[in-house]
Amino acid sequence: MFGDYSVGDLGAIFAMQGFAGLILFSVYVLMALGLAIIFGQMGVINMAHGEFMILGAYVTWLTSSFVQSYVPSIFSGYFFIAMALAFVASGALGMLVEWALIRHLYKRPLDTLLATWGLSLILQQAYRSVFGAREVGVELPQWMLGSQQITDTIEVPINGIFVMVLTTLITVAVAYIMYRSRWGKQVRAVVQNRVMAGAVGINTEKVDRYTFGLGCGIAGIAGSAFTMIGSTGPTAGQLYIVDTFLVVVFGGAASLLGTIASAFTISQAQSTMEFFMSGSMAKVLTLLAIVAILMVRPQGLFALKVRK
Amino acid sequence: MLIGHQPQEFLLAVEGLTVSFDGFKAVNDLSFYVEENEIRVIIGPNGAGKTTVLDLICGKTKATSGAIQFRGKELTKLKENEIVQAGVGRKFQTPSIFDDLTVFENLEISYPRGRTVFGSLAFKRDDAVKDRVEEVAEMIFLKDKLKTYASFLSHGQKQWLEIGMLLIQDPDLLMLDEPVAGMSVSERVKTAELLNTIIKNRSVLVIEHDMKFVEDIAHKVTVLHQGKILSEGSMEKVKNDSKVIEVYLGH
Amino acid sequence: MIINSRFFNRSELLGFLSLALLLFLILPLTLDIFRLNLVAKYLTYAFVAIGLVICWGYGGILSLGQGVFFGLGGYCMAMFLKLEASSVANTKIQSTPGIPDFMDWNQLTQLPFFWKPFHSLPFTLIAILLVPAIIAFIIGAAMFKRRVGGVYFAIITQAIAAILTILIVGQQGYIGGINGITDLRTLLGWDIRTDHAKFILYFVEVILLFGCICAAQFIRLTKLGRILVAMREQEDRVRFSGYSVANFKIFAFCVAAMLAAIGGAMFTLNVGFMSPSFVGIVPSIEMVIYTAVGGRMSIFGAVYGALLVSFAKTSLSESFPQLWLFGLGGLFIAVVLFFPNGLSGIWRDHVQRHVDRLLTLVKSRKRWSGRSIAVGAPAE
Amino acid sequence: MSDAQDRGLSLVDRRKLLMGMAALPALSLLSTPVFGAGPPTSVVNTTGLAVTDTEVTVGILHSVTGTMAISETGSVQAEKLAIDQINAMGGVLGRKIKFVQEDGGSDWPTFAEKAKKLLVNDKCASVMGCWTSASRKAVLPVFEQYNGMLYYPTFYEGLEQSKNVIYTGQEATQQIIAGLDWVAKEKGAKTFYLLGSDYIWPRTSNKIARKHIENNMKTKVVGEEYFPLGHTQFNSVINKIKLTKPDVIYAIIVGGSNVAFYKQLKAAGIDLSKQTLLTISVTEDEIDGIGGENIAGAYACMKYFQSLNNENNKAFVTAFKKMWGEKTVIGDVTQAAYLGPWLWKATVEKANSFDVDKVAAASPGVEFKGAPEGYVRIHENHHLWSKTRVGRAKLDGQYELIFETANLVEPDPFPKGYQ
Repeated sequence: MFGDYSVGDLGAIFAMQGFAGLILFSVYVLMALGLAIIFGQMGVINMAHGEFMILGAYVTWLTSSFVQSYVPSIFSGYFFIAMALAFVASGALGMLVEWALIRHLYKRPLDTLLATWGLSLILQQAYRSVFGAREVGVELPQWMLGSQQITDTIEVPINGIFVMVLTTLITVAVAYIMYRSRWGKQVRAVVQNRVMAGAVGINTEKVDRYTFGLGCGIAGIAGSAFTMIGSTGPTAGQLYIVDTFLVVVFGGAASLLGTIASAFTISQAQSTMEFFMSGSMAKVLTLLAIVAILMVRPQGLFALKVRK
Repeated sequence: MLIGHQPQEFLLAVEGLTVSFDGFKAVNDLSFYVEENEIRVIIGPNGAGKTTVLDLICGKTKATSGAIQFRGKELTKLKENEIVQAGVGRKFQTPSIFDDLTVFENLEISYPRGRTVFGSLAFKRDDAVKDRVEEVAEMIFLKDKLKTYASFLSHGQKQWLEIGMLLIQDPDLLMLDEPVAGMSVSERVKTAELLNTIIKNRSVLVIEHDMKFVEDIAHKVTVLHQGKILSEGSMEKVKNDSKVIEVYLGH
Repeated sequence: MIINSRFFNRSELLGFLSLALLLFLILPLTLDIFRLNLVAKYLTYAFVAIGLVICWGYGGILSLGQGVFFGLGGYCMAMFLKLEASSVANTKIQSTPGIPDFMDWNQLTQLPFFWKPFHSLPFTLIAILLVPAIIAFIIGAAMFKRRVGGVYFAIITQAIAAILTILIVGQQGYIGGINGITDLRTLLGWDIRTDHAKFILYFVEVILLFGCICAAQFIRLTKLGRILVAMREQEDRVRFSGYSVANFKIFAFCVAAMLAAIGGAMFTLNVGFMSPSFVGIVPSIEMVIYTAVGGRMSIFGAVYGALLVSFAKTSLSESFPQLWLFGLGGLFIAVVLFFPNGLSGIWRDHVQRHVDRLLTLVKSRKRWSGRSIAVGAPAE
Repeated sequence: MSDAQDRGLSLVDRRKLLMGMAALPALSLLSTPVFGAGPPTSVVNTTGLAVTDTEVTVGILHSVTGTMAISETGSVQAEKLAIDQINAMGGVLGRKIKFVQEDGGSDWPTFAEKAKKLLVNDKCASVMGCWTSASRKAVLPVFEQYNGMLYYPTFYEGLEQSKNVIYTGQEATQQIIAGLDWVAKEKGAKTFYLLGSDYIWPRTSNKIARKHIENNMKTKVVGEEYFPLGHTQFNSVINKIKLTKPDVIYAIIVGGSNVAFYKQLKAAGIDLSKQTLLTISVTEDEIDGIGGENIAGAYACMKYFQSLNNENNKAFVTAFKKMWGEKTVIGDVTQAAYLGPWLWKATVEKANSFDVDKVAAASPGVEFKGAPEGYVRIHENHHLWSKTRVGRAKLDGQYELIFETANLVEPDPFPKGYQ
């Protein structure tokens, strides 16, 4: 297929394909970060993760409609407000869900899966009743559309760059919160020994609630960002759930670094294969490879060898 | 291998055993030998690697290097259930029994027959099984509790039940991890009595802190410290070892 | 194994008899054939639910990929029926007569090799059981030997369900794509679409269901059943009692897979087609929900759960199409939060006492002192 | 904010509105009609359908829940509008149309089950319904077995023909061939890149397109790709498109994937005013979700656009918006769904009977002059003769008509040379 093209053309295409892989990587990281916190740190299987993302997307849509109608002057920057609101909305809903549902189920991880699946059905129908069954189109400010010309032949989509930057910022923030801040220490203490953490004066309930809220809030930001590249509809969240779980599990559940490494591996594998074969087959092969590797190495890419 | 020139006189030969967890050597180049019908007690301060040694022998933890020979079989290459079938029984520190099954069923599961999938499907609760279960139940003071669900037993009774489950396996090497920990005084007396009956005619490896108890039963004592053997020999000898006094008995 | 008083304890006997009464007499006598056929469809999920009781309730292995096995069983059956429906006489208008219509539309000019054995009914029947069992064995052997369990197993089985769906949808020439295998007509020349046939198929299915109930009960009562319970609680203790835990898990998973496949095959017969929409993640999770609602520890509970949830789904979606997802979602949450043992738990905790007292009054017989979780048979 | 509330409210109010509509003739063509003046029931209903002297029951069978609810909502709305309008004009053979609505729940066996219920329990004289091919395939044996009449609105892959189904949308060749010919003539297109969601309709349509491109137009297909339903990452294929530089991107992507595809296409700097893109899967409904700014300039090939400038269509759009709100948009399938009740009415009146056999036999040749898309007629093969049109997407989410075939295109569900 490459016979008719000049070296320069091919180079440009490969460079752009590399960017495509990086964008996919950012998308995966953004999807999986919230889940990595909730699943990795708390052991809760949140099947409604996709619905928390879609909540963020709807909040973005509401913000864009509101800004357009009432304060069109700030439209070019509304997206940042929308992301903040999405974080708050999804995070608040997450904390509510933790309080009402999850906290009763910490000892039964498989049951969280069933309960959150029920939750996801309820949220989907709620979105459908409130926002309608059709997809909503989120209008973006002009500067976020189109692409950036890097050389004569290489163009990179601006929304892709935006997602990459956003992912980097959020990852750094999460890493800081989890590994540097006092609160992160408390979270990890609770993860390792709940009783002991409680005994040394950590309010474990509060830590749980905020951790879950943080994970859901990040899902909200992800959903908000995805309005740039994907669709916003009541059932769009379901599209993400399997991919997201696989990224987290493949990375080794308890490790943030693992999640990032796994997102990188999967995205590169998929975008490379997509280039050489049909999208459908690429997807099947990627999933199969992940499952096969997980069968050989169930602990995922990164796992600490601990004394059991 | 080193084992090559060892005659078959030892039941268990541990040689050069090392396990490291991310660089931390919980057990470091450990070697010791247990004879037939010997009762060996392992003592040592917390974190000395005592439980890890039992974990390594029974296959719960995989060794980084070294060899464990049991009746000429290399245990490090076997799976846990194969190690059990080879004749090694293990009691855990916390009672590990099946709460949702009755005492009878708990003991029956340990009965050494029908251990494969289809064997267990075809397993019949015949008189031999019933007799043996009742016999063991009597030894562990639970004869009148056969139909009780294990979750209703007291802590001490659970410990006895687990010992009974080992007994019914009839292992050649019995490994006990703190068998009297957390027991009331009266239970402790009864347990000592029980242990004294069951350790006959087999080799036993015990971890215990209760010195009185150790002195009562031990043929030989191994003192572990930081994954290595600090001292080994009779209780008398170990007690007078200055290194041991320093790290363990002294405080 | 003969059914004697020890095979079912009293409450199970009650469950058995009432279920038999319901399925053999009450429903066939009171429902028209349309509704009865719906019941037959619901009952196909009961097979899956019984399998999940063995594998999840007893063995503690939550599979979110039962749709895969349901689908495999259903597709095996559908392939046989489709070949029969695609006789040369029936498919004269095609460019290649004698092959299924969807192959013709996709320019296949001969039957793919893996379809050929499905001309034979005995082969099909064996394949319905064996294909899912083999796949379950491979998955199980790979995962359980490496001690992958719990959450990880659930997620990986879920991924397998997703993979199979994408594969089937993408292979429309070979397996019918998203439309599935449709327009199935006859079984060995017997028209399965008539009301009469639906009636007979219903009874065949119910008899098969009771066969599976008895098989599951048999497994439960053997030492294997007790080992599964033991394993769920103290996996290590079972291992250190000399059992290969992985083998037992593989067995439970294979049994569940085969039961799901029987359900799938019956689904194809009763509904008249099979499509990838029963293979994916959503139906797989729904199957788990049936079991959870009925009671993951109770074989009869699972059957009732499958019946009730499916019935609720149909009737709610008929009367309140906008609301039924709220109802269904709320049901899942309620069951998990408040009734972890499902309907059978409610029955046991709130109703059985009264029934027992009633029965004791009638027959003053020594009562078996039960414990709160009805596991295993009374020890002798 | 107010935007969202409008939508939320409008959903709640729709039912009320609908009830009101029955009393208030939408078109005010007649004063309140009196029902019961038609021929006696014993004559027009010999097979025990749900027909009384004053009423006739029909079924509406679409998904209002699940993933397909997005697409099927418009069809339900159009069918209800048509029924209201027919009732306002005096109904069918003097009988008022009553409808029973069932939810297919985006689940194919549920469709089969509900179809059976509509035919066996409710004895519906006809059913307007289904959207996806899979749901139609699932209900087809039911309609054949219980001898029902289905009016199916979606453009689809063809390869099917049934006595019991009237296909009011276009089959693949009608939709594809005229569009390809137009793009070859108008744009001088020589190379095509075919894209699709991975299921039967896009695959079959692309197959027909490929045959036409290669055998009849003697031009070239430079790539053909399929993506799982719901796929959201298209950057790789966009790079492949950049590499192969096709004259035409031929896209048959459906559902949520559409939104992702066009947004990413735009972001990748592919300017649809320069790069020709022809789609057969994006109606005005889908543009609502994609956003006009992301797809402006793309060409769509189908039989109807909301912007069609004729009297029928203007009246239809006005009535539709009056009933369902100003913001609703009308796509090709919605219009085809609107034809269902009208064609059925015309056929029943031609046959002077509600009996399915007579309706099926009378169908060929039935015309509907009031169709928003213009004149349509039922072919022998139960598909519609219709024009094929090419429209260009504008920023406001509407298509402007660029081209239409001079004559009605004959439906050919089993096209020779394309299989």
